[in-house]
Amino acid sequence: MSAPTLLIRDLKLGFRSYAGMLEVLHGISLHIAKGERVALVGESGSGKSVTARIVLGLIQSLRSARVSGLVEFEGRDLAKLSERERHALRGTRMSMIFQDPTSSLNPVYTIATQFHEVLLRGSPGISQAEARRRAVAALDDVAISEPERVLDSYPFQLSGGMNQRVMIAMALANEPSLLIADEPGTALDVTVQAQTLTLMRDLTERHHTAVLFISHNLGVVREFADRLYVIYKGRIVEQGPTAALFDDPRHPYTRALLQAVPRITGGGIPEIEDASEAYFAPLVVREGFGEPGRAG
Amino acid sequence: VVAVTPAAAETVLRLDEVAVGELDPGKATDYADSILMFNIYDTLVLAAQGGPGVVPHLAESWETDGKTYTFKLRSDVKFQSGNPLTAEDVVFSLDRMKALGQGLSYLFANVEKAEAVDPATVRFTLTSPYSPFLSALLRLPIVDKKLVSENLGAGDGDMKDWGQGYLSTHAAGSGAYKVVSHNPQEETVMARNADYFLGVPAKAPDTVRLRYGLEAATVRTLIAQGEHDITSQWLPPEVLKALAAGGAQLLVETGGSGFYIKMNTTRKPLDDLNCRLALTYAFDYAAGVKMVAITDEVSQGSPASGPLPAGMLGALPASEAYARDLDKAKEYLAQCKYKPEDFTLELSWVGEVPLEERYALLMQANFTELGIKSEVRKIPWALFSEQVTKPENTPNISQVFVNAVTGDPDTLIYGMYHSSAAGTWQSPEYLKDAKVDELLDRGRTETSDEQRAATYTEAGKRLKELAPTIFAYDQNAVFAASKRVSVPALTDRSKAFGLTGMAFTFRLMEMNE
Amino acid sequence: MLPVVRLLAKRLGTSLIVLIGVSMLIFAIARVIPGDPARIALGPNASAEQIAALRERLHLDQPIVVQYGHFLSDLARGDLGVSLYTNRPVMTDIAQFLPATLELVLVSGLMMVLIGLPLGILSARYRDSWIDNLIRLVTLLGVSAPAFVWAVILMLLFAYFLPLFPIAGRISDSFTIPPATGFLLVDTLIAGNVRAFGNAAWHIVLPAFALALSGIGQAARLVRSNMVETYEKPYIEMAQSYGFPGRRIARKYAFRPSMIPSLTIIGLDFAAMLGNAFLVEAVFAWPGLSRYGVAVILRKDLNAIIGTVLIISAMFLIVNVIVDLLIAFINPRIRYSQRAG
Amino acid sequence: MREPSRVTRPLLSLRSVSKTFTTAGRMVRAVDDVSFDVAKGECLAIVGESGSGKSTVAHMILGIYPQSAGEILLDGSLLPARRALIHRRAIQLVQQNPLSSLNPKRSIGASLRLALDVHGIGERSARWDRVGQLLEEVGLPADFRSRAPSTLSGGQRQRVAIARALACQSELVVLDEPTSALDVLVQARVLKLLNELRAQRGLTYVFITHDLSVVRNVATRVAVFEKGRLVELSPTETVFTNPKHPYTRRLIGAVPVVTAQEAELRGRLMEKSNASA
Amino acid sequence: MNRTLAILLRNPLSLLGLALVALVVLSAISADFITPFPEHAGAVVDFANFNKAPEWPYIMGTDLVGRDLFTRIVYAYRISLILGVVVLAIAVPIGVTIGLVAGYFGGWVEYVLMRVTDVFLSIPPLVLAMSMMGVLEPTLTNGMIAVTAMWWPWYTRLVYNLARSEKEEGYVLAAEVIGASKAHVMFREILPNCVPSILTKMTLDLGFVILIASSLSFLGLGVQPPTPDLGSMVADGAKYLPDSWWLTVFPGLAILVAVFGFNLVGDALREILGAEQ
Ligand SMILES: Nc1ncnc2c1ncn2[C@@H]1O[C@H](COP(=O)(O)OP(=O)(O)OP(=O)(O)O)[C@@H](O)[C@H]1O
Ligand SMILES: Nc1ncnc2c1ncn2[C@@H]1O[C@H](COP(=O)(O)OP(=O)(O)OP(=O)(O)O)[C@@H](O)[C@H]1O
Ligand SMILES: [Mg+2]
Ligand SMILES: [Mg+2]
Repeated sequence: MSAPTLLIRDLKLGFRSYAGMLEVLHGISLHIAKGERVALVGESGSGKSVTARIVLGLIQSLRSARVSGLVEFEGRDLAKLSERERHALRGTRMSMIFQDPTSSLNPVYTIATQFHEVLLRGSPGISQAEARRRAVAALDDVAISEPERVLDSYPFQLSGGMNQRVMIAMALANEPSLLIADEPGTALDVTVQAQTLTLMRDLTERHHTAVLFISHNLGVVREFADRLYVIYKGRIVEQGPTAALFDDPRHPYTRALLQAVPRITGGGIPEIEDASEAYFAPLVVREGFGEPGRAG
Repeated sequence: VVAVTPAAAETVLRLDEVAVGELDPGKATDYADSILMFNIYDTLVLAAQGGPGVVPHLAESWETDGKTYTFKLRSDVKFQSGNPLTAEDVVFSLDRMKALGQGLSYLFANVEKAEAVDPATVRFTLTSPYSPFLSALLRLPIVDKKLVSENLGAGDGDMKDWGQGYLSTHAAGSGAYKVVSHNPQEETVMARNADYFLGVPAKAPDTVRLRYGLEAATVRTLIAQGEHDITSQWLPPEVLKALAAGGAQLLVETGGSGFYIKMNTTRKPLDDLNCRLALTYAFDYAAGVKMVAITDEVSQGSPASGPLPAGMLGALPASEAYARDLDKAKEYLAQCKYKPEDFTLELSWVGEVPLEERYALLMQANFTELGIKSEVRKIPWALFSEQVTKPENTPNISQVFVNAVTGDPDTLIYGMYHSSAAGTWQSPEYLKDAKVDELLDRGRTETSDEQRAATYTEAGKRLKELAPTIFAYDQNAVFAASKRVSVPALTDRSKAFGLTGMAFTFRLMEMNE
Repeated sequence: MLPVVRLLAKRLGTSLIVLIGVSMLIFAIARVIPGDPARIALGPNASAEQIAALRERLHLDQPIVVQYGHFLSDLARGDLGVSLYTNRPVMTDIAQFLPATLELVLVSGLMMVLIGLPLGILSARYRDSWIDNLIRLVTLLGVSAPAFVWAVILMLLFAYFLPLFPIAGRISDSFTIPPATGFLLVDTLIAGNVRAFGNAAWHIVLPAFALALSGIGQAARLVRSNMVETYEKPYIEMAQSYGFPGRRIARKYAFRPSMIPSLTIIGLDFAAMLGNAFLVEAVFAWPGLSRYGVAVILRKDLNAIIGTVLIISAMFLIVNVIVDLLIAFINPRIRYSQRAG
Repeated sequence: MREPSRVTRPLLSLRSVSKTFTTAGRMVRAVDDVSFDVAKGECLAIVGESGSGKSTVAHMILGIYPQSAGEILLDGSLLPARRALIHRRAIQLVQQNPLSSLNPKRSIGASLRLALDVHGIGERSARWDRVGQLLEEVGLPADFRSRAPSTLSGGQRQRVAIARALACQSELVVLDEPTSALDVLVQARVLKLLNELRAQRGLTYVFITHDLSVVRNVATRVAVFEKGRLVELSPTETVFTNPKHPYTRRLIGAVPVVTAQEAELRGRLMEKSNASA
Repeated sequence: MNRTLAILLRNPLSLLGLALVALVVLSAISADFITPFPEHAGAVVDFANFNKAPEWPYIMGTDLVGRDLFTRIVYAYRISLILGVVVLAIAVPIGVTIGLVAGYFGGWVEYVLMRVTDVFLSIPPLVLAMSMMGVLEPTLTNGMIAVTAMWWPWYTRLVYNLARSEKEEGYVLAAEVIGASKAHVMFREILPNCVPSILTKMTLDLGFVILIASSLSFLGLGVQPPTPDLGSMVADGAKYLPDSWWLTVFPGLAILVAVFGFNLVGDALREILGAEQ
């Protein structure tokens, strides 16, 4: 079996600050196989976004950050790659979708300009006309009905849902093998968010893209991911296939999390602790779903 | 081998003045204006060189009975426009001066009328005998009537604006230099008038650039770099010193003006004669003169003997100059009806003349030794000339430089001390003294120079008794100049004019290149 | 582009209102405070009748509101009265002196943009590095002394001790350039005299740099801080996640949006040069409007004061309108917005 | 679920209320001819997608800006456009964003005390103690009084905001998305607290949210807004068993769910909607 | 406090700024003790020692009437600081109040106030102060009035912008809903949130007021002799360049040092208080 698209082992992250070292990640491990959709769930501030940014190599360049542990992309240790090689992966082999589509697109350039820029990453020297042609096709893919008009628009002239689709189209334009989605669409309407998820699901399935899907919304995760990791204050507390984990949460934190979600079937609001010692209980590993390279 | 004559190399004289030169001759008052006027326009008479008095110029000769003056004009004079200069133009020039009522027009207040007897004869009729009239004519530049009439701007009456708009930027004279360009903030460029009726000597500069408003430091450097020729007289002594040390020549003009420290005689405490005398003796004259000394020989000031600078008609002998005498000062102060602890003197100085600040500080220090408190106030000129119009607003002590605009003592001290002239920048003393008035009036009507000299000497003595003014020093205008230029009128006593500014007659200067 | 036209119209309208306000303010300042312009105009030796006559001619004997009315009607005819300083119509003076000031200010503005902005970008891109610290130190020094101190220091260093640059004026005497636009840098080119152009350029370097120094500092500091802020924006992270090169991100992705908040203030700084030019022109004997302004203020030359201040604030307002348009050009949100402003 | 008693007079009534905003010549009809009653003691949920006019209704109820048309009655009497102090006291608000709803530069206590001071509630000297009590009522220690908002977590801040709404002792509280900025665990705690307070004090809520699963668990009735119009107003049970309006069904269909039963319920409703379409 | 210190220590520039400001302020305060010739701050002439290049005991040389330049510079700091403090003490409250009112009230109040502010802003500061000083008598008091007249609008503008954005914050809405008075909302709720920005601007401005005041005196419109003033020293000294360079260079550097110090501190403050421009 080939190497997983993404492999993270014992990743630690700390930020230096005037108050001393602030440990954010306490050694997390996860992996994503080719074409797999994996979710990372946890409360706000638990370290989801920083994990994603480490994968992209954005944190490493911060002077205040201290990163240790292994991050392998398609079998290559990112730490061993030169800055140049790491750079070359971004936007080509891996790309990212952000939470708020409208503020993630540059406000002063048209979609066409930005799309061109993105395509240049995958196909250096691509002409404007060719880029436009490909952009139109990509926008068609994400079910945008008037791609030409959208291309000539500025982000603020489009609805959040449209921008979201543009972002997805851009992220997939260079056919990356890893797509990171950091809470995509939580800034949008419920209905738009639902459409976005369906769309992303279809597209990644079609392109066999591996996805790291970050969210704090368990409902969304359940609809999207094959497998999920639950993270609590910088530690992975439980992982496993989506259905299994939702049916049979084993870690106290996962259980609390699931319980706390109000049900549309009713049943009132349960009494749950929002913080508890029990949540620091050790990682729950399911049989057959251990991290590669580790016993299990 | 024929020596290569610099036919192509035209000579340029560059000089500067602090104030902007006023081109309109009817409005000319200050030094810069005078320089322009004396070169662009001609007058009926010229100041004599090497002594007081006037000599013929446009006028070949004249006759007078004290009240009427009849002048015979030269017939070979043409304006720069090509129009001939006639008696009509003289009449026009006087009328214009009086109609504008600006500048030095007050000099002609008692001229009843001027008439052209024939094209070459002009007659002035005065309301009363006025002996300084001839020297006043030094301030009546003759304007090209025809040219001005062709260029009248909007205005009421026959003569509309009397050509004010035109003459503020154009010349209409007969002088040895023509105006090439005039930018009030930069310079006036003049070029020699080849058709000048007296001819312009070859050594005189071809082009003259009169620059305005240069900073002292700038002038200093330009001279040092050989890019400037004559400085203004307003440079601080230190700068002149530096220039002289750097090899510049020093040009000196004496006898026309003085530096006066004026006391407001209407307000406490200087309405008391003893108090004024106390200050007169407390002032450190020697330090004052030393402050403006430039070299051992040359100074911007020399000890004053009284109101009239040495060399002027009726000036007191140098032996009568004041010196500091603290004991005397204390004596007078003791007799003063005010006690030093009861008042604070305002020592004003005009913001445009930084040198005055030092004198204010000197006085402050001097007076402190008598136990007199004082505060120094800097006043911009505009505000100063406004304040002095009311005795109650006039500072206790003001400092002014005054010059005799025609070279005649009358034009220096009448305006300062005659009671009818009180309340101008020249007369912030508000002196009211019958005897002084009488003497000054007499000086105007007497015709013989001896009589007049005696009268003015007496006036000087009386003024020293009354002590309205601390006669700080006789002012010498000192100019630093490059070696490229010779100005005989400023270096050779026998060629010096009895009128300040006339030394800057460019045609009499020589370029040494 | 209709919204831009509407924006322009609206801005010009507001500017006009402000300009009228300025005229009232400056008129009031000039007239209400004691001091008799007629006396100053006529000089120290004028008689009381002459003064009274002039007062009447200048409407000074009438209530201030009436005077203001006269002023406005004269202004409408392009008549700002006669300067007591130069004895010429104030309009003539302004027409003659404004180009020199504008030339100086424009060259300074150019320096501010060409030096200040790159410094700011560099500083933001390498923030907290030694480059950043050095640039911050230097730019802060730049804003820490008034233009006249810089003028004096530069003159001392580069004109006196090291005579590399001329110390006064706009061009050497030896050149006679027929006036066309009043901008010597332009007129010399029109005249086809390259040496004269070089000479004029050589004259403008020091004064323009002295004037520009604080603007350069301000611009760099402003661009830096706004860019640092922009660097926190999600779209920068997005650009980074696509692996665009750092230089490109700085120049294209971070700089341009960060100019939107910066421009207003840079515009103000640029316009402030009109005011600061007063000091520099005085030091370098630059025959501009600002130097004229100082001269007329010291002489209480009311017409000229009012005229100069009005022109300067009109320039100021024009600069701001231009800045607004520039912002609209950079910021599509304004360009396409239904609600202008 | 208590049925609202129809015999008593409604606490709050909106009669044909509309709101039109005009921005630079463009008219936005944010709320269009909306009428509903809120009975004493009930929790009326207002749901709808973004921009459907939910907040605008809340703001009009609170008198932050006046309605363009229609009238609002509190306890049977007309509420004027310019609210007097008593009106202000009668209706309180809990906002969505707990971060911005507390002044970062004032202590928790000062923010709470403002309500007491403005309405002259209690003795001046006793107010500080009252602030402590209020905090305790929402499950926070009294000594949080002197803390700055930035030292509190989101959930704690939202409790403070609730305490502030309680301080005026008003009967009607408008909650504009009070939990949407919170984590699920914290959200559960806050919702629990709100439920308890309503029961204990007989409060009446107008509860604005876009989260239908929350609605299901707290509301007695649901008002569904679409583009400024009230498209459905039914008891909560009815909405989730038999939604009438297709838009309501669409909303329910978009809810992400975590359990199989939920998925089943959602599927059922979606089928209906497809069938009716 | 910890954080403040950490930021200060982390950045050597801030430390330098603090040191410079402390140096300037302390020397101004203790001028009587640290200067060799305290009497030279007043009307003293010593023609025996005039125009001397720097040499002991005149470490910065003497001026044209023989006064010690170092002494005069230290005393000039005193005047500059007093001037700066007085101007800001008057201008800031005026500007802030107008800005708050305009920003918070909006509507025609905003329009009128901001147009008036624009009028003052559109005349470059120096021009405005100069034209006022041109017609007023040049005294320290009038200088302060003129500088104050041109200074308040900048605070109006700053606070106006801040107030307009703070007005949208939830805590303002919360206070309004409770029924707090407009004055309370402006001065107790909004103002504290503007304070960091105002404070930062004030430190920066202290430097700029010194600059403007010295620019005015450079033009001969300011403090009266013999009171020492940095701007006039530079201006007067400039006439004697390059020979008596110390007359301009030292006062010029003195301005630079003081303003630089204040600007560094302002920068540090901006970082500490997290205030944006
Ligand atoms: N550049 C940084 N410097 C210092 N601390 C940081 C930095 N970036 C993130 N952190 C801290 O790391 C922790 C994890 O942040 P992260 O953004 O990964 O959280 P998250 O799980 O994505 O939360 P959310 O759901 O709110 O997005 C937080 O406590 C955050 O404050
Ligand atoms: N002050 C205002 N000026 C102009 N338009 C406004 C204003 N407030 C709201 N609107 C408009 O009114 C409509 C309804 O807005 P409202 O805030 O009530 O929606 P909402 O249902 O609360 O949405 P969300 O879920 O995003 O909070 C929107 O189109 C909005 O743009
Ligand atoms: Mg995150
Ligand atoms: Mg809302």
